[in-house]
Amino acid sequence: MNEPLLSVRNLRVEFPTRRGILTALDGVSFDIAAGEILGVVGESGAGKSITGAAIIGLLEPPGRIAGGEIRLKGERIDNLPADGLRRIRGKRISMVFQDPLTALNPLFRIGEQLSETIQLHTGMKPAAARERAVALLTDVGIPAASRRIDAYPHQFSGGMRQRVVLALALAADPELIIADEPTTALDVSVQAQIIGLMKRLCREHRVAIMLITHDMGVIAETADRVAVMYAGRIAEIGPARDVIKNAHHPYTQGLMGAIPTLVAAAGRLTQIPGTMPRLDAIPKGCAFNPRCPHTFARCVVERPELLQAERSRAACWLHAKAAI
Amino acid sequence: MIHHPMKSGGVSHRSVIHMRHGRFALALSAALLLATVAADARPLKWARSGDSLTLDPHAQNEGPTHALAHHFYEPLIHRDFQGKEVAALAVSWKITDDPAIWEFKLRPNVKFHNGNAFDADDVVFSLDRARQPTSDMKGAITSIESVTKVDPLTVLIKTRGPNPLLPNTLTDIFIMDKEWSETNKVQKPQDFKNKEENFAVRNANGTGAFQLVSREPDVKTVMKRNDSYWGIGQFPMQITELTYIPIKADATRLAALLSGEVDFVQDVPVQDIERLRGQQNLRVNVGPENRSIFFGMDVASADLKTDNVEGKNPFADKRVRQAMNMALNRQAIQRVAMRGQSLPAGMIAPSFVNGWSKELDAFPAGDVNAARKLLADAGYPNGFSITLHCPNDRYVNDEAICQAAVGMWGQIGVKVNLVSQSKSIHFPLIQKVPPETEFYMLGWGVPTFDSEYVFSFLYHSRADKYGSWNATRYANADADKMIESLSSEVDKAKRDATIAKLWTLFKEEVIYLPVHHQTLAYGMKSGFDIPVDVANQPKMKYVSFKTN
Amino acid sequence: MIAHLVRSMLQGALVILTVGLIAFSMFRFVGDPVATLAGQEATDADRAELTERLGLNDPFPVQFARFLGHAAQGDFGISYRQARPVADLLAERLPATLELAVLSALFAFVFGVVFGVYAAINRRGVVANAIMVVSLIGVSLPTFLIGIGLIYLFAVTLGWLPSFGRGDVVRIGWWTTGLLTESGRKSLVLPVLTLGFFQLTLIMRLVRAEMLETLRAEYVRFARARGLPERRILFRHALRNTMIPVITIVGLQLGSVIAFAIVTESVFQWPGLGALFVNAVQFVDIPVMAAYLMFVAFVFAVVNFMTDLVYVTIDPRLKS
Amino acid sequence: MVSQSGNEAGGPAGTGWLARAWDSDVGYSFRTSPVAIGAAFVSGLIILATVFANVITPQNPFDAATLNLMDGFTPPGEAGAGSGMTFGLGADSQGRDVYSAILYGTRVSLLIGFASTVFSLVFGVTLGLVAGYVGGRIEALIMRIADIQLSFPAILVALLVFGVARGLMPPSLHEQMTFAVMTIAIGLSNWAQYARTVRASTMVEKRKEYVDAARVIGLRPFPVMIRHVLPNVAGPVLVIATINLALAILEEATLSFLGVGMPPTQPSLGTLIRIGQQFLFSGEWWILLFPSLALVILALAINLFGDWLRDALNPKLR
Amino acid sequence: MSAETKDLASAPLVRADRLTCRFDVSRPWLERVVAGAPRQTLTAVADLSFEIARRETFAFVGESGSGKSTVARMVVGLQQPTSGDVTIDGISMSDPRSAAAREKLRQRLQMIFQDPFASLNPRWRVDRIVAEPIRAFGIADGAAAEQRVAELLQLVGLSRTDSRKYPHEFSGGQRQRIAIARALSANPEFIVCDEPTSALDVSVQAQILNLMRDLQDRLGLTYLFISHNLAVVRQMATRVGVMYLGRLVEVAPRDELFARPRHPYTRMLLDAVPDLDMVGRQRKPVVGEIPNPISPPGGCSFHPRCPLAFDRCRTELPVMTDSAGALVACHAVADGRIS
Repeated sequence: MNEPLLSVRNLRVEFPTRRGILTALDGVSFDIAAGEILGVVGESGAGKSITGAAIIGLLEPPGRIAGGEIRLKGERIDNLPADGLRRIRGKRISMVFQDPLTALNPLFRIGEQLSETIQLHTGMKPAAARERAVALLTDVGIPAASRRIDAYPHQFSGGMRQRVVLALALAADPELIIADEPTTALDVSVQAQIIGLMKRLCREHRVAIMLITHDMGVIAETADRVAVMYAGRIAEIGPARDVIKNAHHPYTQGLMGAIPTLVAAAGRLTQIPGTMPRLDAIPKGCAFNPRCPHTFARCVVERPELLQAERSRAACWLHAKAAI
Repeated sequence: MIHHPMKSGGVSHRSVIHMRHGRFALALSAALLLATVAADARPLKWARSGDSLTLDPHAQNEGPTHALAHHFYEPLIHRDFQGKEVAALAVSWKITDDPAIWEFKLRPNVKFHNGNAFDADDVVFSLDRARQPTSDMKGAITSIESVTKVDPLTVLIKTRGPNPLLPNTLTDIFIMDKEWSETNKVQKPQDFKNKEENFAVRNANGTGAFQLVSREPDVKTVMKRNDSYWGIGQFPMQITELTYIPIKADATRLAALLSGEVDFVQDVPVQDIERLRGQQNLRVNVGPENRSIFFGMDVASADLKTDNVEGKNPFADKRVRQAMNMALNRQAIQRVAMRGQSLPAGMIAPSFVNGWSKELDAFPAGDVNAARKLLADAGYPNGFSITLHCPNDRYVNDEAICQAAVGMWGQIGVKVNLVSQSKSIHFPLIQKVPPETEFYMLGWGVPTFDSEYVFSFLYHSRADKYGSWNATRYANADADKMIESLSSEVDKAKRDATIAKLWTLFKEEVIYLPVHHQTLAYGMKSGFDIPVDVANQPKMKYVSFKTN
Repeated sequence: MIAHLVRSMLQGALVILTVGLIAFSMFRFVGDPVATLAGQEATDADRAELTERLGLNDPFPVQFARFLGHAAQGDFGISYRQARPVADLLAERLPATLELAVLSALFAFVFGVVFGVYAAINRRGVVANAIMVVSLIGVSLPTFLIGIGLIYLFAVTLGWLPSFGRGDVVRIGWWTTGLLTESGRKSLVLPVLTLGFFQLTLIMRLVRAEMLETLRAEYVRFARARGLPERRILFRHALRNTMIPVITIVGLQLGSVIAFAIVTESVFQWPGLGALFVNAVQFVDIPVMAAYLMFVAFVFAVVNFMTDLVYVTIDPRLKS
Repeated sequence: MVSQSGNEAGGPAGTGWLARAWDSDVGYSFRTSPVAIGAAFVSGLIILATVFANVITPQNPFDAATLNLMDGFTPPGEAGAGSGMTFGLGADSQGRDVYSAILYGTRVSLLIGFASTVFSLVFGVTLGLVAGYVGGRIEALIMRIADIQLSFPAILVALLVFGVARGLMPPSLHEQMTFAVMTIAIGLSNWAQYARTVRASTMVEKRKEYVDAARVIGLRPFPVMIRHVLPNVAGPVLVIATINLALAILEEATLSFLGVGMPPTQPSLGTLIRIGQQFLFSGEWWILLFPSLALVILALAINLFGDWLRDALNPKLR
Repeated sequence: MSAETKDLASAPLVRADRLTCRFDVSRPWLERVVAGAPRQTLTAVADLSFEIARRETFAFVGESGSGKSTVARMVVGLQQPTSGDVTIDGISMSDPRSAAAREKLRQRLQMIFQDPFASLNPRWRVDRIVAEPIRAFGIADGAAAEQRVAELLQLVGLSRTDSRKYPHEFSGGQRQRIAIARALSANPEFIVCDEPTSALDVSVQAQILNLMRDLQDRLGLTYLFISHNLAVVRQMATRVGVMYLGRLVEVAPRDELFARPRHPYTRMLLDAVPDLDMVGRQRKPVVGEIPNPISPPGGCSFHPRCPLAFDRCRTELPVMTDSAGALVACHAVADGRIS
């Protein structure tokens, strides 16, 4: 197997607060292959966005990487100096945020923001950068790009703005795009367009996407593989179809049952009792054990590693039995 | 409008000056000596707390206004630092055979700043101008009936009845150029009260020792030496350029002197005199001013509004007034509030005023117990309360004096509520008819150097021409008659006897509570030695500087 | 955009009108103009005649309109105290105040922005915290104490700078300036520092707060995510966005520097409008108070309009 | 986000409000900020000292009868020439104990500060609430007036109110009315800030659904404003009030310094400084220095506290 | 009498008649004058009529800007309709003559909001929040109110000790439970739910949706349910109305709508929903975005995005017509060009 594009090993992120150190991410490991779309799902507070921010080196202070390593094509990037990390950002790893309304600087023309990024990472001359900017805008589906390039962000609609943001993310032909809830702020019909666009871009540009979302539906449509996060840990990771249709972790199972769909019987929804623990009160052992219908002694004392379960891997002792 | 308390023109046909500080005389003679040597010349920056109100010489009868005007314009007769009359534009004057007519011989070869020659026409014009309805000086020369030219250098002034004091009244009546006035349409003085403005308000064309260069009201007025002044050779005239700068804040004014930005400060705050004296390069001259500070109270009304006594006026009882007088510890005020810069007083006239005597100026020592007893005798064993009105921007430390006095009266049980405010609000309370104050502070200068001036304004019952500053409601028909008799009395001995009698009466009655005679302090660079002018109108042509 | 500017102008006009109404009401109802003008000796007939001549019998709106008409021509009547046309008084003192105010504003703005940006970028740094503490002391020190302190230090103790007034001024037309002479420039230093210090602390704190706000904006994060150098993010992206609210408020501040000059002018005996106003308040010289008020309103309107002009050129959202 | 979950960590339920406040984020921020503790301590100390001024001072400086003029200008730590009592911080020109005068003067300054702050707070918050909640023309009118007011610096407005009040009142009343006039003058010059802030917060709050929830059950606008909106705009109001208190004290001092404030018989700190300034050059430094220090320390303590409060109540800054 | 009562019982609880709501979104007067722009109005809701039967859950679904929340606000009286009227149990929500009756009606009517962080007053304790309607309607006071609050909290799955806490001490789902408790405190029979779960995580959403259904069964509630999430609507509703740009385009019983969507917009919406069953599949892209509601296209406002649009659609507004168990406003359906 060739080397993954991105490799995250035992990533640990901490937030020192007045009530002690909160561990936002604990032992998170996963890979992303080149050109692959990895969906990262989980409920709010599960640590999805922090994972993304940690990879690109934009953790909000006082958050800090406290352990583990992140490698981009085998090269460690989690301990790079600020400037080294900056050179990777935008050039090799880009990021797309949830709200296209606030992600663009309102005082600069679209073209200026694009050219700025292109020139910075490619060293192109302004004229060439502008040409490339127009091409990028056309590529992400902005009609009359050569004219619209001189418009300001407020002159675009929400969907168009998210396209511009995508164009910006693509400006330097990155290898990986971290898309943090890119469709959440959009309407369903526009959401579908952006999902389609991202899939196409991933294919055509050979760019890997780490798609962070809480919407299983979006993952189902887009991702090749899915990582399900719970309380700062990965509960289950595997091919999208397996995770969705044949979940191995009780949490994933509960989650899937809780999602109302357009086809299943509209009876009572499966219900996971309780709520996700706060970061200052993560239970010992398996973080999910107080809510899990299958909890047994080991779950309360020992934390499960990701264990192979068919084609997926799940952090659940239920699958350890199989291994033994 | 408030004139008299601010007026500081001091006139004396007697020139009774007590030289308290011998070195003034020395300095002056030294200055005169130096003048003849005609040493080098230099500019002088002169700071004072307030500005002149107008340059129109007849529009305002006010001390600081006259002080500045004396540098551009000249009267027929003016006074030197000691208050001695000196011939200015007149060289001699005498009463003619008609005792109601004076003859003035004018100074020849005098030119106005614009080059016009000075002659009798200008005098006639100016004296007429000063008597116009809009003039503020008309009150000072009401006795003049007419002025006529005899020849270019002689004028006759006819008075309403004999007036031996006429020259004394002319010392602040400035002579303007008739032709210039007509050209610039300023034949009438500026009507200050009705907010008029004319050419003469911002421009000046006199015969004075200094010529106006520029003027920014409340900012500065720049003058240069008049090199064709008639008095060159007679006066030191060493100031080449004179800049007059009003600086209101005490500290800033002092800072300006300390940092050398100004050369001369006309009103040094008393508390800073010592510090200035300690400065190597600075000099402070102090001297008495022709002004006394006192409290007045309503001695006649049946009831007072601001007291807490129902249906009675405590001040109507002489014992109360005596008690108040006794409670006033004048020495303490002099020592602490005035830092020694005052002369505690028993009468409202400084020593150089005709009628002054050591006995009259004596005052009771502060005696709280005696005062308490007097109050108890009068039926106020627990005192009473009353409101005192006080100015806070007119006299030296006026507010502090009032505060101190309030404390002293408090010690005998009289609770005084102090209301201190600007002179522009304070004086109308006194001048209004009927007065709007029952207890107040006032200061009085005696420009004629004669007690009559004090009596007619402060003691005569309020009537027509008299008693306009008497807010005590004191009315004594006999005394009124005696006061009125003074103006027509030609026999000096008889007149002085009347004055003495009046002073004794008023002192006995304790109509006012005199505090002290005010002292002035001038601060300057040690290169200068400008003595205190009794009228507080220093004339810079007299100033020279030493080259030590 | 034009609409924006027209609105700004109308707003200015509204301010002037409102302040005019206050000024006029003061003129008309505070202190009796007839009593003040007629003097104590006037007879009832004199008063009636004066009342008629001054138009005080006309309906209020007519009087107000006339007042505004006169004000527009620079006629504010005669000072009760100085007996000179108020307009002359204002014109005479205008250069002093404007020179002081503009220089202070410039001083406050330049240093305020520099320190503010610095304090925002190095939020937890020692120097930044020191700046913030100094700024708080600055806010807690009344202007007059600063003035007194500076005078004591620089004028009295060290004798480097003059303690009062404008020094020598050069007259250019009706304008007088202290910038062309050495003593004039020296005289400006302490008042400008005194007046500017308070404004500086205000602007600095404002810039810091706005900068911090901007630095939390999503587009700054996005700019970082695009790998833009920190300098570029701070000084191109963040600073420009920071300046929009800052300019608005600084614009308002600059307008009020003129009025803030009141205290400074009193301490330094600066021959400006503020000192004139303080005197007018003490002597209840209503025409001067009214005129000064109108003047400040006018300055406010003008500065506000210019601020909007700058604003419009910076913010593209206002252009469409 | 993680940082938010920190906020959710509430203290134990059912304890007293003090314990809860102590345990809250603001309380924590207070406990860990030496500056805030120091500022609160100093402010509290000064306020306590002024409240008990008549107990802990050797003299009542407002009672002229107890002053001995001969004590005037006694330097710090020396015995007065008149009464023989020792003046820790010296005596002023009237023989007034500077220490007593500072405490009584601070009392006056604080009283005017508090009174005017309450005045502008009530005035501004009411107008701001009405403007924000009612909207429309009333809002436009109130906010335009606030804009105009804000474009005129407080000191100018205060001077103006002062001048107008003097013009309207008979001169004999000036002295008695000074306290009220000062309070109103300073109060009127500061209300607009409250109105602006409260309006902005009200507009945010009134769009929140808890207001809708109250309206659904038929509550009238007034109770909604008072019960629901007002408590939720209290935070910023508190910050402004704290900083305004310092500002009002400084404003009072400035007015008194300019000679339009408290009379010297009932001196506030500003009046004391004005009096003391006369002795700046004469060597009696204590008359100026100590009241100035008192003023600056008081204002600084309140400002520091307000500054901390502003940061503590602003969740974005954490 | 009994016959009438029976009539009333079978009559719809809520009836909306030609509801229209317009907002003036014109730029300020001056800017209009300078730019020569006309007054602009946003028609949030146009000519909307529907009925809700007792004990049913009627849902409105649509994208943002479709006006569904405005409908909810008009139904509870938070927003006055520009024209048209809502009558609840025969009482008009806007007729001034029924003011007194409306005050009584308020007690029978409640609302649950979208954002559980904003819908609870952060300065109030839970007991005060929950008891507010009880006190406002004078139902109970003092200990009785306390007792009622405790019951309600237990009813929605919270503990009675929670009543002394403040909202910030709860998670989003718990807060929404508190909001439900408040809505139930005055024993309403009709509750308007405006996106009650869209701010919640899926697992919590399931809890809340289940709770709401349980409560409906136990208390015989009638819901008006607003959501943009078709799956949630399908989970909750008995009948569904689809809104587009302020108008109803289709009303149908739940199963009918999801099994056989008629209106092209309904179809497009259903197609666009990312669904768990779509794993790995490619879908046909949706075209266009929602037009600016200030200047909606003439005729059928969906025509620019409609694959079936023809000339009539551009000029003529389609009316609601019955189409085999569903009401649809579409020319193509009316003309029988699609089934």
